[in-house]
Amino acid sequence: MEKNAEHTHVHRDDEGDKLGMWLFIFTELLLFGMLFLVYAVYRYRNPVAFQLGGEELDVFLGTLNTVLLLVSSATVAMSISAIQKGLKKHALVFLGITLLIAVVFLVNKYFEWGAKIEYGFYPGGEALLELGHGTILFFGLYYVMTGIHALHILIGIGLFIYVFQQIRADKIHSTDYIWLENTGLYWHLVDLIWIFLFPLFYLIH
Amino acid sequence: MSQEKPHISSYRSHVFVLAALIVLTGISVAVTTLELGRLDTLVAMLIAGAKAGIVLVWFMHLKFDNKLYTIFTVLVIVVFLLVLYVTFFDYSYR
Amino acid sequence: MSESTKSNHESFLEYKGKYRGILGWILSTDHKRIGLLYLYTMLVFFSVAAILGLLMKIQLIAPGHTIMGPATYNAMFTMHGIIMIFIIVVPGLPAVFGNFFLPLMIGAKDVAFPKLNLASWWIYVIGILIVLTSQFMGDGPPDTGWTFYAPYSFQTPANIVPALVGAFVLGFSSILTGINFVVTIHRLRAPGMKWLKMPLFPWTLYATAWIQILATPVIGITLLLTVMERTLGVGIFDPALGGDPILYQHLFWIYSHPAVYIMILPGMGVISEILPVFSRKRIYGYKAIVLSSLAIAFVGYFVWGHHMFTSGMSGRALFAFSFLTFLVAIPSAIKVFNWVATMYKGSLIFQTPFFWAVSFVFVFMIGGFSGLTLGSLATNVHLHDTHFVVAHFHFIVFGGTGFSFLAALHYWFPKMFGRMFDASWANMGWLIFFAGFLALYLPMFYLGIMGMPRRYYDYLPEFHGANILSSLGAILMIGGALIIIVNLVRSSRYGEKTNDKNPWGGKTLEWQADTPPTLENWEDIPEVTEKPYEYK
Amino acid sequence: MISGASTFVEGVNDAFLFIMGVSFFFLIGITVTIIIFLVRYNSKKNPKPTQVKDSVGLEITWTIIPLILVMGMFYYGYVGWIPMKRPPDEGLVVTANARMWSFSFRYENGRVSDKLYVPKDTAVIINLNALDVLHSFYIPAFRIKEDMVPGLANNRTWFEATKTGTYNIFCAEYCGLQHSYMISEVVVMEPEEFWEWYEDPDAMVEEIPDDADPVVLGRQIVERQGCVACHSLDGTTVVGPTFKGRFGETITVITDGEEREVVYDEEYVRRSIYDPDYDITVGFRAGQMLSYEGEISEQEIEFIVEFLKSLNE
Repeated sequence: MEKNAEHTHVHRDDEGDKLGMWLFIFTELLLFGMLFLVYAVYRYRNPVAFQLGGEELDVFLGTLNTVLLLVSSATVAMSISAIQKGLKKHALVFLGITLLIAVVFLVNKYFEWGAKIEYGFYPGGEALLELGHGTILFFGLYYVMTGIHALHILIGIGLFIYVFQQIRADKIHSTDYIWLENTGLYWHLVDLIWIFLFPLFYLIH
Repeated sequence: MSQEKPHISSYRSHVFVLAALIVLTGISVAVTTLELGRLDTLVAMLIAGAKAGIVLVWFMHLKFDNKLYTIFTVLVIVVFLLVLYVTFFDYSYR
Repeated sequence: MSESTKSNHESFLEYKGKYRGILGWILSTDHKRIGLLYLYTMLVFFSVAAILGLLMKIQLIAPGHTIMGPATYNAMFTMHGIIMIFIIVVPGLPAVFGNFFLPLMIGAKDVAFPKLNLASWWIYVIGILIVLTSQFMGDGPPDTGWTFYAPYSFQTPANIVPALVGAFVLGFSSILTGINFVVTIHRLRAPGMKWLKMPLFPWTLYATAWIQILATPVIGITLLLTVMERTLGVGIFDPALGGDPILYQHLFWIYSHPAVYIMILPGMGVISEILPVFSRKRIYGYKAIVLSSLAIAFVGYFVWGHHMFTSGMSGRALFAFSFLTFLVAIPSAIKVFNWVATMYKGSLIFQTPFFWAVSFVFVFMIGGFSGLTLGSLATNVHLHDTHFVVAHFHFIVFGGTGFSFLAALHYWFPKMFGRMFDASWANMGWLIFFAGFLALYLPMFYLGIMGMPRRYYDYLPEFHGANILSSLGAILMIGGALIIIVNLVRSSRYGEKTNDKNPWGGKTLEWQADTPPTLENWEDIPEVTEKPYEYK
Repeated sequence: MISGASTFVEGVNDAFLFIMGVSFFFLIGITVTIIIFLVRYNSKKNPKPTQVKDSVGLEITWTIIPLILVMGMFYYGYVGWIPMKRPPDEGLVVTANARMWSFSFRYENGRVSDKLYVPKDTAVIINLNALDVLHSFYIPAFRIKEDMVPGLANNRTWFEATKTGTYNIFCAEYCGLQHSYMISEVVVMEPEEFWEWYEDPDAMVEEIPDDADPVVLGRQIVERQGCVACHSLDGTTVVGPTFKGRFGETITVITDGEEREVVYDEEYVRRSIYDPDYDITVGFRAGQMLSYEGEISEQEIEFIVEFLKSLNE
């Protein structure tokens, strides 16, 4: 804390910090929840268009990204275990892998989006506007939902970089690792959302 | 500040959980090649729900943490599902 | 450490921290200073929005063009709504009195995350600034009404996007405050303060904070989708691209109905604090009030559809929403009965906060009863989107939240500023304000029943009589508000100094702290043994 | 409540009176109780408070009684509302089109009117269409209101008028600048009179001179289609450019992003009605007006042109 006359007793409450993180996760769940609600309503109203839209997406890339995210979730969980045991090196390695996977995920996303945008399949794009209403809605939702998800990945990358440096500087260690733990919770949330996005957009035909 | 001793999960358990998740993903992908019709959505959502449950319970530590988090999480999911349900009072009967 | 112990003898108004002057306030992580920052910000914007409201009422004093054209009028009611809802009443009681008194009432030194708390205020200010830019940029101020209904909000040339983004940012501030309060209440209650020994204002803040956490993201994503629709051409709600404008309304009200409880629940908490103190009696039905607060927060989440009874929803949905709406009326009724029972056989002390509290009960009842008429399907069809609705929600939001805000301000004024307000001016202000309030809004019920739609710049001659009364009432009420504000602002600087820890004889913890409280509130955190409000 | 003139009035009024009755009973009862307490227990008269124990029985009582009462309110509201949702199979079908900021009503025989003419004691089913943004079809005297939602199929309402006379139709959903002027009327006629009006191919709205002056006809079309909501006849600027003194002038417009000069002639008028965004008069915005193709015929445009010419004098 700053050397400020205010709040000189350094108040540390890991359990409180974690509770705060969970509450934030609930906020995020409701935020994405509403997107799922919009999706559900439009899918219900345009079943055929959504089915055809889904077939346009690359199942292989989607599956690859799903597995990547699952692995990264496991590695971030392992890095927490490592820090709890005081294994700084392990923690850094696991965190590094997680960070790398997050970047790879975004690169995949870039190619996936890029290919579609090239065809004019983007919101307001001419190729898309020629198609039916249901398809416009499907791709609108596809870009919005995966886009907001990708934004969360970006934020996650930022958090990982910060936490990585904190561990290296021994600011995060076996008795004070709430930052890592909360970052992990956040990353699992990102994974959780993707677990639902994946079948909704890529799989259900 | 007195802190309870935290539960430390082993690497091995994480690997097991990960394996289960990947297997479920595989099943989910495989199932779509079958022609299940309307059941398709239901099966996909059930598998996704199971995966989400695994992530929540093991990766997010609900199993070992304060029960409060579990209660809140369930409550939030119930609120969301109820909102979804009530919304469809409109769309199903329009 | 020694420096801090020293500073803990000075009041929070006076201590010198790392920063001096204004910086010592806008960079302070002290919950009390942040509470006052919110108070001052709101005072400024409340004045702006109240003047907009007054100008609108003056425009409506006679049919036709009186003082402004329709474009100005539409921009004014939009801005009045955005400021009043997103900047004043939604943050209102939690941000000002929650920040200031929650830690004091539960015996904590601060909220759980002081820095986040300061960040909330900054986000709030940034949100306000973004909203304000909509007035001065692009193709004119927003003219959609604060509801931003699709598809008009995509079609109007006006400058909607900053207003949407600003409201989104304000929502963030609200969520962070909510998270802060829930964690504070879970983790920082004084030793011995079991859940059922917690005073009622923190209880209502707790229920409110949960709504803030679970409902605000809904409006966040809705506004964001609207922004994307307007700027990127994504098809979500636009019927021209296959979207459903009614879905926008669903999402909007999934937040905005619970938001009404964000506004009113803390108000109910304040009244539950004031009535026992000025009756010298234990609150009647403590557990019933706690339970009904939680019930309101929960059931209130599923009644949003009653804002959409004539929107084109399915009949089945109307039936369900009407039924749930009537259920949510019950917890409010229980509260009113308990408040009245609290006064029974009490020793009632007639002072300004008590006047505000009692008049709150009265106007809140009118607001609630008119809500029943709107919850019923047959009558709603006639009254929906008329002035009846305008009257109803002003009785709830202004009569409810506004009256309780002023009640809280007078009640806690000595604790906050270490000075006493001038009671005779305060009472006169209350009387004029109360009379003006009734004269302003009661005729609107009549207008609505006669069929005058809301958001009307001009009206047919048959509606003239009641509009004159209403407009005169507005002038009277603004006069009352002016007296109240001038009196309080003056008293906060020049009022009679007091160090009396407990001027009203309250039993809750904040009255055991110094007046005004010191930086960290307590030398030693108090131990709680009794229930709150234990008058003998 | 205001006078009513449809079969729904009774159900709505009953619900209203029941809710109001219960509300007033409790409002007055509680207020009087509070006043009695204020007098009896004020600290001067009653310096020592008496503590009262909470009573679970009492809490349950004042939970159950209001619960029963509100269920009664719900029931009355439901009963009064259910006929509104169940239009009969047979009846006069009218399509109501709403656009910023006017209503127009199209009958099954092709008749178009800016006022809604209906027969007494006959079910009238209104198909609700909105062409641009949300509007709401509100007739206070009939106790009906239903939003008109662009893109929403099968959106309709119905009523059966019980008294002849003229009643207001308001747009109750905010729809932009001239929302408060989006007012029309419903004229309830004796059935014979109505069918005469309905089947008479020559009769236009209200008294039509037999010699049918094209200027008069043009003015009627302009008013019926609601053009004057945006285009003034007296030279003031509302939303679009005024009609006064424009015909035959050379004006500057923007076409495809390029400024150019055109003559305000019959061709220009036709294009502006059928394809409003083709030429945009400098100083105004595109996208404010929808095409009237199918709503205004070529013949009618000729009348409108005559009318516009007359505004130059």
